[in-house]
Amino acid sequence: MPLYEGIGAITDKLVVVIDIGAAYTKLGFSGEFSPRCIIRSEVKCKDTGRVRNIRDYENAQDLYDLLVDFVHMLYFKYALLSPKDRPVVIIESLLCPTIFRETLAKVLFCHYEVSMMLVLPSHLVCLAPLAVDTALVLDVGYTEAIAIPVCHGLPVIHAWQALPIASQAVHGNLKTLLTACNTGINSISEWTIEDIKVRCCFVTTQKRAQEFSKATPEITTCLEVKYPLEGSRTLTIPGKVRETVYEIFFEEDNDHQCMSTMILDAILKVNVDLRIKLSENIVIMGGTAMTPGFKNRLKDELYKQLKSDRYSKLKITKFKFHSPPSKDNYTAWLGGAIYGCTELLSMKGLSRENYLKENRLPDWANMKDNLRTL
Amino acid sequence: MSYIIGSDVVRYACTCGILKPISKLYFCRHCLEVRCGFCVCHEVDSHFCGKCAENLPSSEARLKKNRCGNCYDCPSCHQQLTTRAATVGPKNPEDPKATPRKVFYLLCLLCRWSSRDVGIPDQSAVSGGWPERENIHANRLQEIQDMYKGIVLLDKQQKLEKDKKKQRRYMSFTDRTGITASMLRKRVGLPDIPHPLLKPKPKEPEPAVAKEDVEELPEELLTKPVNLCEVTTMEQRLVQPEWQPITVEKLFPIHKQLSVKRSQRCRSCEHNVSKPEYNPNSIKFKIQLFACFHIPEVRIVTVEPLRAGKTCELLLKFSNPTQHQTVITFLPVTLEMEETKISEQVTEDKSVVDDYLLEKKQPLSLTGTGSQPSSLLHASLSRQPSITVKPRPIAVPVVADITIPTSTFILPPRDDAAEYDDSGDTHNIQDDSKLVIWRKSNKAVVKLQVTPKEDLKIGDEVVAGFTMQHIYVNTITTVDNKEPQKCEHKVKVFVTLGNLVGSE
Amino acid sequence: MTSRNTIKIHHGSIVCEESKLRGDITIGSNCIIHPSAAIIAEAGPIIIGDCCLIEEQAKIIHRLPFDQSDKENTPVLIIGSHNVFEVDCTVEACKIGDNNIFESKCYVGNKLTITNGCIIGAGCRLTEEQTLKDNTIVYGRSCQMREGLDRPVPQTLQMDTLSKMLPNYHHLRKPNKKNQ
Amino acid sequence: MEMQDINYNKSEYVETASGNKVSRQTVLCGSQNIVLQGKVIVQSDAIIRGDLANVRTGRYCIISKEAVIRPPYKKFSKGVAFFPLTMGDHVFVGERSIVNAAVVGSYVYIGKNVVIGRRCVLKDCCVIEDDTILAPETVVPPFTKYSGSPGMQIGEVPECQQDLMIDFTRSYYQHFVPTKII
Repeated sequence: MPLYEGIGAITDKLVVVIDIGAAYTKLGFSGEFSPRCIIRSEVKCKDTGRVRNIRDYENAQDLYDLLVDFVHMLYFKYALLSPKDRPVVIIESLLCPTIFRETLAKVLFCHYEVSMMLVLPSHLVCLAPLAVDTALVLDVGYTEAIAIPVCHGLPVIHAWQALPIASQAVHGNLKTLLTACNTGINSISEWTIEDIKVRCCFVTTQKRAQEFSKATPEITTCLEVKYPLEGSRTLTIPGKVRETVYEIFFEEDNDHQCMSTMILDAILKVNVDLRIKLSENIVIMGGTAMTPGFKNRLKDELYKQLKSDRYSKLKITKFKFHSPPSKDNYTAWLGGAIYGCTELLSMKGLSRENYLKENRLPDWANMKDNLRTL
Repeated sequence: MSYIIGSDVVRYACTCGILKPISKLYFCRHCLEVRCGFCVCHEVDSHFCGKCAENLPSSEARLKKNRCGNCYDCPSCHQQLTTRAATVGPKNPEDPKATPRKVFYLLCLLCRWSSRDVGIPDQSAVSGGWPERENIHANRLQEIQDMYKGIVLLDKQQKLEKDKKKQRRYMSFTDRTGITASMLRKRVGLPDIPHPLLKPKPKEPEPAVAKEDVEELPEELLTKPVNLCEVTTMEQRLVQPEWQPITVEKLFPIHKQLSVKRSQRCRSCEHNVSKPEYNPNSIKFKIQLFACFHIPEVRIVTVEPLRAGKTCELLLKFSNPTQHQTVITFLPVTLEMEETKISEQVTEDKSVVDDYLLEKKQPLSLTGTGSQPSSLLHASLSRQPSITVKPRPIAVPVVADITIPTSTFILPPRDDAAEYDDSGDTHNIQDDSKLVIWRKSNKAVVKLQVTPKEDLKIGDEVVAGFTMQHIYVNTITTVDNKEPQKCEHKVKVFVTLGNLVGSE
Repeated sequence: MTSRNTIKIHHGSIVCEESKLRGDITIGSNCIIHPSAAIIAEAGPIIIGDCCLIEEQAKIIHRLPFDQSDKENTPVLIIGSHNVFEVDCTVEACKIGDNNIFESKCYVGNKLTITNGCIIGAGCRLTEEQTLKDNTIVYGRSCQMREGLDRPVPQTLQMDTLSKMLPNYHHLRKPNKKNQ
Repeated sequence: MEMQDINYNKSEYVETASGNKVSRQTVLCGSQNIVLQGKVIVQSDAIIRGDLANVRTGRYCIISKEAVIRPPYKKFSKGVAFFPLTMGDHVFVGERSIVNAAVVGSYVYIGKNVVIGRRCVLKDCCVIEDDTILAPETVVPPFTKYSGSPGMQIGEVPECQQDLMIDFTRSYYQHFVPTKII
């Protein structure tokens, strides 16, 4: 019976699609429209019992061990199938460190013996659910926000913009702001901070933000929240903190960079005749982009920046935003799932034989050529 | 018992170089090597639901997206939901004869979330028929997916055709498939009739259109107080990736995720080292080559206070789990060579690739040469031989020397009946009385001398190691060998003796 | 404080002799107190309403916070009716309404006021000064709270069964008060 | 580590013909409804509620100090009934743990200060770590390790758990010896 069943099961491919993010990992199967699970990218260390994020590795060996445990969990707890001799689609950021992707490839090919691996850049594949091929993609994740224009299915890599303003920065800022009105904030885990952020905080409107930046704001803040903590104490989250914790996204840093300038600078770096098209095709993804008010504020900030001299040469009058048929935190995964069910996998995927011959992963410079045919 | 609670004080070195307690090791009888969870190949054996213990064939598990059809998890606290019955009185209170109707709802016994909380109507059957939600974008996404499939397929066909053209210079017009017929029509200049088997090209979905408006900030966030009880947490959102509800009234029961039974396979000989029975409730195994059934177990009985540079006495208890007598010989542990390797690795910081040189095994591909298989179907049909990863050096700081005794000792076979026999039979074994100080049935306590190194500081953890050689009787019968084979097997054992105390 | 025990048990209550009752305690009618439950009225009298179920190892302690212990008039701990105290819970709350459930191994500090229909989940530890709103459900390691739709169903059915079974196995304290 | 002897005061414990060692300081309600199959240790201040329903343990079970074994109730439309609690062989119940389960399988390890909710089913060879709170009616599959509040599966136990538990409970019983009077 098992053999017969086996034949039945493989007539259509079962391709696992994994997007290992800095904070959360999205896992599912190709051809499906949402990931099966979104879990934290962390594993429990077997020796110490400590929970570690897989990006907090010490060296390649350490990362290898972390990834072995993590991929084991992905396959045997969530995907529930043997990785051996099966293909896999990995979605990665274009700025993924070489050591990470090389080690991941080694884990998948050598330890788990996957038959084939297709690596797709997140900024490109996120356009698949929209069926467009030219857009400006802004990914606001955990460690950084990355803006890359994609023109005719080709990421314009030289125009990339990245800033470390994403949820990790918000967590740090929230911690600092809360210290003023609460004690013992430092002992609070990052996940609690995240929970406070998610449940209490939002991105305020531009008008209110400008008022707050004045010496004496003439508005009433939103109401404060009492956040109970493990039954023994209560944190006070003042209204102003709730509204302004995300302001670090829109305050220009020493290089006059912020979330809105990233988009405009990225547009500036591409050919003139593509600029209008990009500004009218903006795709925002990443978990942080799901914050209430974020997109609205970003739009307002873009128009505000447009008025400044820096961007006067951009002949842009309006911005248009896409709303992908997904939640923002798995848009890239969804793109990967769409690509994963096409023949692209067998055409462009890296097979185990070839990997063992070369012992390296082709990097995206080659990959983009492959994808140009789309 | 330290395997269940407490830390692992006696660890064995696996062939792959990782140290594990004996309870987590396997012993491959075919290679006569120790294996562990890290270096074996794990395979999914069967799917089952952990709550109702129902076995699902893998095809059905796939169909149900690895979730149980009947059991649900609480969307609020992720515990198992139970079905509760309630009686609904007759609709017409004036008609007392109408029997009360039984209805069912789902209830979480931890956080008391119930399907009634979110307005899911009660069901009339126990097994539910609970409403399922659909992805609202499904139709559009299906269209897009088909479009991409079509594009890539076309691309592939063009490529194939190009290759074909190179190979074949002329074609036959005599076949009846109709493909050549259309070719002929083309040549003659007649309009092509579409082949009945070729589907008309699907209408391509329109690309999405961007809009100027984006989601506004909800006004009530500014004015209304936040009731934390009504806002979902991150965990609550992420267990429903498709919907990620923000408020608790959008929480929906979740089908329980299935679990799997796994079997383990040795990567060098492709034999199973562990294979569980199919029944989810069974704790029996079809194949169980656990190390604790084959390799003598070492336990620390006592150790004298450890002082730097001072020799102290260590008592170890050995027990033979097999049905055959064995002889134990102590050998020094050889770590020096490997230790230099570690330091090299640290100092030179070589690229990752060099560290894990792969030992490739014979034919890697069964399907053909290095060219990629045209479809993934073939690749998954047959099991490819495993790749073995080169063992890593053993990473343990051995900071104490064990004086290796020259004499050996015998461990009689395990006798389950002896558990109930209190007469102390000693098998009349002539022992080196300096080494063996106690023995009973298949167990013996030996005395060893251990010397922590001079340069240790007070409080440092003291680890010592030795190589244990034991006679292993292999009962596997092959065509050539009908008789059990005796062989000597060596395994490195490391004992964590505790912390160094002050010198007198 | 009185060292003498004054225990008043209203009619219909089943109080096992092996329970530990200290101080001035009034137990309403139709209550069930399992063996080795402890009710300790240290800082003042405890008045327990009707139909309360107190399981083994449960501890109801009337003890004042340190900063209030020097008050002149002795406060009374009033516990409403239909409350359930499960195995090994420790309840020191200063006021308890009706229809609450204190699950196994929960701890409720003496700065809390429990209203009605609350469920303190197993193993939850509440110490901070607060008043739990009606129908609050506390659960989990970090004492998450949610609001229930309704009060929990009273355990009258279980108590009916218990009141038939317990007298067969245990020595009981005699009710010494008639119902008014 | 080899297990050390656990000494007890000989006068405190009663040893039955089948080898059960039961402390005199326990609360065994309805003792006629409690069946201990043999070589079972019940330590001081443990409570076994045989008065509510039958309690049946297998061989080599260890009920630690202040643990509570309590048959669960089930609600029906007509009333409440208490259901028997059965426990398999080679089960360890840690100190101050409350077992309100319907079934505890064999070779089960329950840590200290654990709450096993009403009508839980613990299958064979599972481990419940210290301070775990299992929600009522939870089913714990074989070879899993549960921990936390509410209890969730955090890992797996070694495949040879059965032999480990047999060895553990047996040596516990063998090392549970009266203090030698010198």
